[in-house]
Amino acid sequence: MSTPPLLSANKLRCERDMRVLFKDLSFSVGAGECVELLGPNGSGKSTLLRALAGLYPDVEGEVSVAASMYVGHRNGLNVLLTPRENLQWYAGITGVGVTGIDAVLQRVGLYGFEDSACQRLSQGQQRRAGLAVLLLVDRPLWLLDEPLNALDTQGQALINDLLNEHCAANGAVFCATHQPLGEIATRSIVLGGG
Amino acid sequence: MRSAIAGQVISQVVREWRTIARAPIDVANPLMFFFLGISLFAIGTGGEREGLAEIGPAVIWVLVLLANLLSLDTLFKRDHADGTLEQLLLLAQPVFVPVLGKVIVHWCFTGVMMTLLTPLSALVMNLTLDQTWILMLTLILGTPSLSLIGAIGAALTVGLRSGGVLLALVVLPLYLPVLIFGVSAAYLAGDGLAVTAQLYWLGAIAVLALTLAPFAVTQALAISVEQT
Amino acid sequence: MSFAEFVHMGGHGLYVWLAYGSTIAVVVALWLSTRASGQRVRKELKMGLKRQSKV
Amino acid sequence: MTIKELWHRLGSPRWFYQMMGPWGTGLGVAAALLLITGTLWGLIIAPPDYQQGNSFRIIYVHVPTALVCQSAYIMMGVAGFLFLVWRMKLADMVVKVTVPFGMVMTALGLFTGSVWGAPTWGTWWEWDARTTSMLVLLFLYFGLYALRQAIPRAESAGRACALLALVGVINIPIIKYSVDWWLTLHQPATFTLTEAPSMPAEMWLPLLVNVIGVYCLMGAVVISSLRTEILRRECNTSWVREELMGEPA
Repeated sequence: MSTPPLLSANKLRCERDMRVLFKDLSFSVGAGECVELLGPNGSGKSTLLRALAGLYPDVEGEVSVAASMYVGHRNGLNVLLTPRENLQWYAGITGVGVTGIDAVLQRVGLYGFEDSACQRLSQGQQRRAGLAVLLLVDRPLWLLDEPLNALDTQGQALINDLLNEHCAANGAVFCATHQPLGEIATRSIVLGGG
Repeated sequence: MRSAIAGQVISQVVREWRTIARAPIDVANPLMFFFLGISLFAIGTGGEREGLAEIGPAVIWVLVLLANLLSLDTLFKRDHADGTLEQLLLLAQPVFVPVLGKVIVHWCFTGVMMTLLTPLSALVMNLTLDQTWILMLTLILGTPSLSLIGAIGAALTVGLRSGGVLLALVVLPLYLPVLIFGVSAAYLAGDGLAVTAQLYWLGAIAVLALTLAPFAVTQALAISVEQT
Repeated sequence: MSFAEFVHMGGHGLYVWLAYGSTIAVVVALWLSTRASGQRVRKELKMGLKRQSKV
Repeated sequence: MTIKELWHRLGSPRWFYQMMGPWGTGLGVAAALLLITGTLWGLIIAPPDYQQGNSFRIIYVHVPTALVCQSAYIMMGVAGFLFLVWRMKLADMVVKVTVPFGMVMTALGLFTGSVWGAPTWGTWWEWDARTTSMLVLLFLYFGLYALRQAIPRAESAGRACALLALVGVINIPIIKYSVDWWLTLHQPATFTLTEAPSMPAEMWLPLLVNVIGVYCLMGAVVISSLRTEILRRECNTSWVREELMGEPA
């Protein structure tokens, strides 16, 4: 891997409510890699992801993160607006063009639902709309927190395709999940019982 | 760079405008509260016209303060719940620009709305034309700082259970200077005295709030987001 | 100046003693509570450490 | 000890804990001595005011508390700034520890102010500019206290309170000016409490002694609460274990 890793963490330590979630945690994710983060509930998966995304500052240790895109448990959608309007907002605040919105919405299988309010879409469809932002705002590193839940089989197939395409295009994925991703995960890190 | 910032503000304002258009009740409630409060005071003083004119400006200003306080929830609560607030903090560069866009839209639907309706409330409160005019002037100058300072309180308390009362306790003491200059201007105008000093002060506070508040709001949002 | 006059304070005795009494009470209470909370926290931590060393 | 070295040292709570031990007790003793002499001096030796008679003696308790509660808030504002910008853990503890002290002193200042107002102005509560701005200061302290309780996580609560303290300290002069201007304009300037007429020396000397005494009290209380807070937060470090276990007291 000639290119520098997109994400490298050295001796991370996190203590929350007097409990040490993880310590001396070091790893790095290079371009083209899809690393899955496994571990029981409450083992600090979400906390680690949020810390890497920059939302949670109380993690000690050195971290260097390339431009990343974080998708958490919540979809990051205003349910009053339509998927198109949500993506227009995302395009506005990040400065990327609005031209790609239709193509992205079709890619995640929301053809025909672009202009109905998100609150009328199903859970799976809202999850897909949330993931559409990943394609619109093209950033090399994806930090995903449980992308598979609330998705039917085609949805999970869609996730696999998106991850493969992203890794193939020299992107990287760091994904916390309950069910292992199976063959597309190049490596997996397990957070201990703490 | 300039177009990027303009693009951010426009897209944020358009988004807020659409959200409010889809759920106007969030904005209508504070205005209803404002007029309900005015009629309560009018009924409370037995509708006797001199008494009302005496307390009119103070009542209107205090109710504007409280209505603004009630409407602060609509600023961040929805975005905090559905995760867009996190995305805003992560993706927008610089962050305070869309935040400022949100506060401007909030001001339009609370401060400006109540200022435009002042003739109506002044009529109910039996104020002179001069007082009404000065009252509107002080409101249009004072309400921006209310929204800006209020946004700091809203951002600090957005994720908390006891948000409402805490927000009032945190924000109302900081509203005091605006209230004082607003009310005193209306009373002095009633006696036909000059009010330029008050207007200068209101303008100065508004400019101070405009320059400092967005950064405090962004910092407060980062603190609230880290707790979920 | 006899003691009675001193207490009477020329008619303002009530106010002066109310103010001074409350101040002295608050200052002493503040000092005691600061010391007490210090000792309580130290005792709790020591107990915690003792339990840890036993485990 | 250059400033830079002091700054670096202040970053480590352990250094503060050990160095400030003697300072805490020293200030405590100084506060006790100063306050006792100042109070007795003001009560017995200082002459009564020609206008107010003996009720004037309340100035020796009211003014010091009124001053210290404002300085405590300004200290919190500065500590808040240090914590937010340079992430100094000590500064967060200063903000957390000073709130109860400031609140108690403000309430005390308000109470003694209204007790003094009773004989002087004939009413227990007068909307004078000073009492009002102290009342607003009390609300600012309540706001900080309530925010600290409302946020479960200690680190977030620290940052939120640091920010609110900073915002508060920027607003204090504006609030003070607008209240002073509005309430003194609103009713004729009665006898102002703090800027008493140029007092003869034997009148303001006890006042000065008490003011210094109250500031020493603030130093003592803040330092000793800080040391307790440091132990609580660093409880699983080795130096704390050695500090607690080694010291049988």
